[in-house]
Amino acid sequence: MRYVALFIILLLFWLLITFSLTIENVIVGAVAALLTTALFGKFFRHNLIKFLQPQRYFWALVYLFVFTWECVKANFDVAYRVIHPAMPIKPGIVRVKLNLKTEIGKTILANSITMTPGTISVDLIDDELYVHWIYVSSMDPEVYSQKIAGRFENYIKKIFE
Amino acid sequence: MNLAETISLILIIIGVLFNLFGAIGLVRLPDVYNRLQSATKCVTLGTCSILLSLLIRFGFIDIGVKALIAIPILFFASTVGAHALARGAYKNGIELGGKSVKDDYKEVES
Amino acid sequence: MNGMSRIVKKVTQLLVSIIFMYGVYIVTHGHLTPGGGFAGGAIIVGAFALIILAYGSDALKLHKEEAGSSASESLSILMVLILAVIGFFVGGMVFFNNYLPTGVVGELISAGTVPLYNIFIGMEVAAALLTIFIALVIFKEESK
Amino acid sequence: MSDWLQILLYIQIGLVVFCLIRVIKGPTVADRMVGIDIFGVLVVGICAILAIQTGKTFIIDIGIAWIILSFIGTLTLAKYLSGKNLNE
Repeated sequence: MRYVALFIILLLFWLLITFSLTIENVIVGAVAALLTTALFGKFFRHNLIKFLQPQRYFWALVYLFVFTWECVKANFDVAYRVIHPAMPIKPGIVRVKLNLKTEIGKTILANSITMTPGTISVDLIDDELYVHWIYVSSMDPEVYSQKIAGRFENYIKKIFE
Repeated sequence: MNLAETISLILIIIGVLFNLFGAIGLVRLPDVYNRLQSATKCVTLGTCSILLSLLIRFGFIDIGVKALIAIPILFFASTVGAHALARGAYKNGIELGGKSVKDDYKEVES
Repeated sequence: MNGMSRIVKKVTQLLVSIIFMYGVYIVTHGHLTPGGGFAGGAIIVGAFALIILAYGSDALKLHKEEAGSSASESLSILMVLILAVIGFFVGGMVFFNNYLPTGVVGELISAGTVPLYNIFIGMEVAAALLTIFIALVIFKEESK
Repeated sequence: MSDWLQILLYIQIGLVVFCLIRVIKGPTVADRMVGIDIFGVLVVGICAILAIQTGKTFIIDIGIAWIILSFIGTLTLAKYLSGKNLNE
């Protein structure tokens, strides 16, 4: 089952990257995708039922816009701190508790946190994410958990769980 | 100079500007983790913006679609590289800079 | 815990097959775009190196893999030689003769034997670099 | 349009100097690694601007290959930095 899904994804990737629909191209792509599936199929471990539910794609689209907006805001924030002559930074490493269960959700959340304002994920141990923060604005775990992870957690819960 | 060319030129200017901020931060900020912060975020978003301008300039032909494919690969590669570098630097025993106020990761290490 | 952190492992699962596929694309389009056998082989070996880095060398069944990669390296360089010698006998007395029909310029299947050379050289380079990488890893293990 | 692109290309190439400053000056090994990592991403930007200037498709191919190889190199250096052998 998951081998078939990997084969379809790889064939789609091949067609996009070569961008031609001649019959030879499709045959060569199918052979290459078969080879790749035989070699690396056992490393593709995802739950595939979720691929077939259309509302997840809708939330993924919404999440894409929210994430892009946060990302642009993050960059202006960092640019301000870099350009400012006195460099208003107050760095530290804080511990954030996550409410997500699946592995892929935690990974996507950690990658998103790396791209948003002044935070970069250092390590993931069980349910706790260690985050390096460029400006520690509060010492209360509740407040900063909400501030760092709370914005994305609801969307990711709808997409991946 | 039509509309698509103008929009793509503006996107390239924004991208190069973000790259400039990231590079300045790479030189100015005090310790490894802060440098990683500024450099990764600004440079990745700037490069994504330049690649997106290719899609807008040429439309959905092979060159634009290839640039569109490059964006998610760049996103995953750059964020995971930054995460691995930060973790490796901490494991190597590089301390946080002098201005730091809080360190929760220390108790895990010891 | 074996290997690197869990984030790296999960992203490796997503990216490794795409990296391999991209290497195959560079190899098979070697006569149309820059690149070809050597560059594609270097990208293909990147996929295996990524798995060894993220999961540790137990994931690939190390000792068996070394014998396999060494054998496939020898086999593919032998195939290149056989292709060249066939060209020697088929048309004129020219080594590396291009005896297959050359198609239209710009098509995927064209240029006679050049794509076949590209594919076998790609296999050769990937197997050789993988052998070197695994040999370095094993050497580090034994020297401790 | 093309004059602007030429100027932006020169600025983007000039940014590489900042990375090299960090590679030369960096007090620790990790600083130098950050410089090399960012260097790789900047080169992808240079490839993209060249592609939009010339309109050739294959330059994007070079960019994607550069992303992949730079990613694997960064992971190798990070693993070396965290004090493990490469095979565990």
